[in-house]
Amino acid sequence: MTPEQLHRVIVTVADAVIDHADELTALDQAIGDGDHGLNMKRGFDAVRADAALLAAKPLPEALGAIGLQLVMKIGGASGPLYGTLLMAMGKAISPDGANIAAAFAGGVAAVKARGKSQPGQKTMLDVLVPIEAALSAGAPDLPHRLPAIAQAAAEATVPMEATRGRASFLGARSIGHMDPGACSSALITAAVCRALGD
Amino acid sequence: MTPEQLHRVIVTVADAVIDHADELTALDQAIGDGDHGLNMKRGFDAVRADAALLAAKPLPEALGAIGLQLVMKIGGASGPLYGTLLMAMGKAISPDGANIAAAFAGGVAAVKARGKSQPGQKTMLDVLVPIEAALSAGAPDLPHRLPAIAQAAAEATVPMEATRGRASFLGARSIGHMDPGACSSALITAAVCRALGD
Amino acid sequence: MKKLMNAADTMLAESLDGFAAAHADIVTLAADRKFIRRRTLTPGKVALISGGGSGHEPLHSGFVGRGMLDAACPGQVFTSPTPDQIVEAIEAVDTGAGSLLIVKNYEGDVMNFEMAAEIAGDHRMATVVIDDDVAVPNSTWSTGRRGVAGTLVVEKILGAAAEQSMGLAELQQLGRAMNARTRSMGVALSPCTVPAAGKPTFQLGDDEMEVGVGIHGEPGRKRTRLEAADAIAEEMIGSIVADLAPSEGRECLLLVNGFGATPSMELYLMVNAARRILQARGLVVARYLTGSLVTSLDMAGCSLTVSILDADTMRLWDAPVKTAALCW
Amino acid sequence: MKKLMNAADTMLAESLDGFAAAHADIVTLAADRKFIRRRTLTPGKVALISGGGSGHEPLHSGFVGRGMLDAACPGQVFTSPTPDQIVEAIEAVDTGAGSLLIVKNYEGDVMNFEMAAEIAGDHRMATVVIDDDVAVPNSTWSTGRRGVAGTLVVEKILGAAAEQSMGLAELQQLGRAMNARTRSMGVALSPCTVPAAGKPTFQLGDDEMEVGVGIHGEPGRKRTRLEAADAIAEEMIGSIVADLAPSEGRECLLLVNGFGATPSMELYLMVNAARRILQARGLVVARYLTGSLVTSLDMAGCSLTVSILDADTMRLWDAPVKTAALCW
Ligand SMILES: Nc1ncnc2c1ncn2[C@@H]1O[C@H](COP(=O)(O)OP(=O)(O)O)[C@@H](O)[C@H]1O
Ligand SMILES: Nc1ncnc2c1ncn2[C@@H]1O[C@H](COP(=O)(O)OP(=O)(O)O)[C@@H](O)[C@H]1O
Ligand SMILES: [Mg+2]
Ligand SMILES: [Mg+2]
Ligand SMILES: [Mg+2]
Ligand SMILES: [Mg+2]
Repeated sequence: MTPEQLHRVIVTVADAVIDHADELTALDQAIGDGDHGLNMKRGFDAVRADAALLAAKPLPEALGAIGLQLVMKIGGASGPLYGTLLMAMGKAISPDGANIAAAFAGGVAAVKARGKSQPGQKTMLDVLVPIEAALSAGAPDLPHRLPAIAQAAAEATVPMEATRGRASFLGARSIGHMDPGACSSALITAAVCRALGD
Repeated sequence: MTPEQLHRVIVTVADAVIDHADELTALDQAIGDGDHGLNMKRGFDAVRADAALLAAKPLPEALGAIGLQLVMKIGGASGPLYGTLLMAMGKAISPDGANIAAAFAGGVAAVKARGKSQPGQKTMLDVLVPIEAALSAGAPDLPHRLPAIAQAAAEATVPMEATRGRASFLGARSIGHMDPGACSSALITAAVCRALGD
Repeated sequence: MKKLMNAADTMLAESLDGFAAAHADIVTLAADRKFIRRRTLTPGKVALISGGGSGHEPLHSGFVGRGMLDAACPGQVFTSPTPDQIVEAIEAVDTGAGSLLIVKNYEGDVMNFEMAAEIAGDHRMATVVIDDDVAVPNSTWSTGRRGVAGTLVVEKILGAAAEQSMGLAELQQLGRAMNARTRSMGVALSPCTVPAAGKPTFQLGDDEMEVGVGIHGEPGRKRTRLEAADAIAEEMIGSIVADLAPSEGRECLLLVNGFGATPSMELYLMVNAARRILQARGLVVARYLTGSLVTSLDMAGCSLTVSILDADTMRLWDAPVKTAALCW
Repeated sequence: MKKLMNAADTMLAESLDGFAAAHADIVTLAADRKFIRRRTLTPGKVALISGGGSGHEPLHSGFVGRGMLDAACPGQVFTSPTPDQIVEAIEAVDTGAGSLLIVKNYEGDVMNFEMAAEIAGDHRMATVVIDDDVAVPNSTWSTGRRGVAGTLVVEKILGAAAEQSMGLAELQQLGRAMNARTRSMGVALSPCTVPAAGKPTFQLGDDEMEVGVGIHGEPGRKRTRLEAADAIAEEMIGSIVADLAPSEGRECLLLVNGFGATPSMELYLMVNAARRILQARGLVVARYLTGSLVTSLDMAGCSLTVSILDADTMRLWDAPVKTAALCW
């Protein structure tokens, strides 16, 4: 990945999160504490401000730095989780990004460990795990198919009953709403693919 | 005045105050603290409960006892003022009530002293003083004319700017509302006349 | 109306019972709930007695205890207590050195305390009337200004002085002097609802505030669009300082008081705004007090109070106090 | 949204600055407002550190001081603090005896404190997680219960024990035991509004209440018509006591906590209701605490907390405390 490509990815993802912050907050108001969009925006505002510096780093360092930035800015549940995802990916990825599938799998494993969670619990993992599977399976048109996979996975959280995260406090009342973290994961996936596809 | 008459006066006045409590409270919400009806109702509930006992006393004692009852139950500004009015009247009145005009004048003087107030300040005195004047002037059909005098006097408080009582805190903003105490005085006047006229 | 209550006419009684149970180490509630008094009196000390309408809690019952009041008479909601309450309180807590009655300047309060003093005529008594609210113009030919949150400042300082054996006449003098050096002003963001009335005392639009509001929800100077906290603080401090006219470099106490429905985060934000404005005007904020201490039922908003302190009153302010609502 | 504020993104900072100025005798605010710490540390004492999202004031910053916390890390509104805040707090207040991290059971808080502990690995540390809210069913396969007002009880008791030189492992054990003996439940009469969101987190009808609400305005067990205070207290105490299953005649602490917009009169009315219900169930209410102490911004409503106390924990509860919000 060239620094230009990385820069485009960072900016596209940050803009997507920032633009959809209200939507994420609204989802979190329904089954959480109404701050997911605010949290993500705070994190990605900081990342976007540093985009040039971050993109200039080698890919492993860049991912680690973005992860740390997210941890230190987001707070809440999503900060440590997205931060852990990226920091773990940064540790595993090769400078050319060729082992993205393995690195992403490493990131998802780290998220599971950090969150003591599994797919099926109505969290971001319900999007991250299907993406991990698609990346492992591989396919030439993956960047075009991933957004739909992620979106379908996010939508699949609607009928779930949450057993992790704040929505779990609602029990059965969490059914019928999309998980905010699943939504942000799908959003970020789409933005990454868009930036790489351009 | 017979005990039956006195009983009828007490009950008619108490019922009038109790029935119009919401109206008095609404007036006090506009330019005071919204409790005049509640206060008056609390006082007259107590008086009404004791009506039989009170009516059995000679007139001077009865007025004094009603006044004390009002002082100890109403609180606020209206408690000491109506209480003082009746207690002073009780001290001055003859058992047959023949000197009602003089006794009432004594009561009004006591109210002025207690309230450090004068007519023209948008208070109950703006009703009590015209009644005092009408009583002093005397006339055979007074019980029929007094309610209209009192009502007109209460309405005359609408354009006044208050300089005493809570409404004075509003300055010019007190203009345009009837004074709650003036309204209750007119109400009580009408009830007394009604009871005596029956 | 949304309140944690059973019925409007038992609300005050139930709340007083809860208060007395919760603070049984400090206070006792008299028969018929006529007054709240210190559990233990100090013989020979002047008794400090206050009271007023309920709905301003913790004022006054929360300020009964060592270093502050000896008794507080709770009236009905927003209604002065009746003379019998005050007389019985005087009789219960006057240990021989006399009683100082601390009264907020509302005619209801003033007249009921006056009637009580007439009835309890064989006790030595003196009265201090508090009128710290600059939202209302001062004058001698009218009711004058309202007594609001500054009452707490005067009660604290007098409480400490009484504890240090100051006599009745001196206390009255100190109370009047403290009142003269204390000014407040309030702003409401939402109205309050008297339980028995069942509906709000006034109406405010979604973007409006009432500037100069009283602690009974009395309308204030004006109703305007809700402004930024800095602008609100500027207007309130401006009015207070104009009235106090303190000389440059004077030390003062800043009391930021919530009206009942104002969260702590907003009160401390106002502390920050007010202290910067006071400093810019050459005053030294030497002491702070922040909290919902002189409230107006469930009204949202706050008042700012500034008291000029000298070395003596600063010492009295700092003297220990142990009541349900104030402790240091 | 009606708040005393200048701008949503400076609100927390301004409020923290006001708090630090007002309580400069007790606390200092660290650079970049990362944490609030005691002005003076006690060398050799285990450091007690808590923190969490802001909007619950005075929790936790108001509980920093002698007899309670050494540091508190304020996150953004309703958002856990970040690991750097916690790491810097540990480094600032650990005087060698180690640090006890008191964390409310929200995954955000748990994970951020966990990451902090990983980063500050060279310090001795232990963690106590508070999960006292009976409105949420307990279980090991899910997030489990929320930490709410009971946090303050655990912080007070641990604070006293740490002051009396209890060691890190023992404190952790005591904290866990205290948490197991502490249960809470809340009810909301109105929603709260996160400043940055600008609109209420949930909607309630004019005659509705949310039973079992969380301190972030999280929906609770059910939404029903607003009931009388006695019925509300009965339901809350019923749930608490069913879960605690205390033996007859046990002594307990009753904490009646306002959520931010609840007037004192209503809180004490709830004290009165809850104490009668507890007594009827054979519990002895030996200690009371009443106030808006673990809040949810401008939410109206309250929570009830019951903690079973034995002779030791009673002594620790009674031990002196001097913080901005608690003092005895
Ligand atoms: N244990 C967990 N494992 C995986 N994801 C989680 C976990 N807990 C929370 N999440 C995710 O985090 C999202 C909430 O993030 P956010 O609102 O920013 O934090 P908070 O819940 O602390 O307010 C949830 O929608 C969910 O997707
Ligand atoms: N100084 C006074 N002199 C005469 N009447 C007064 C005075 N102060 C108040 N009032 C009367 O009392 C009425 C208010 O009574 P109420 O609402 O019961 O008491 P409060 O003002 O203490 O709430 C006013 O409307 C006015 O008529
Ligand atoms: Mg959230
Ligand atoms: Mg009134
Ligand atoms: Mg009144
Ligand atoms: Mg959150």
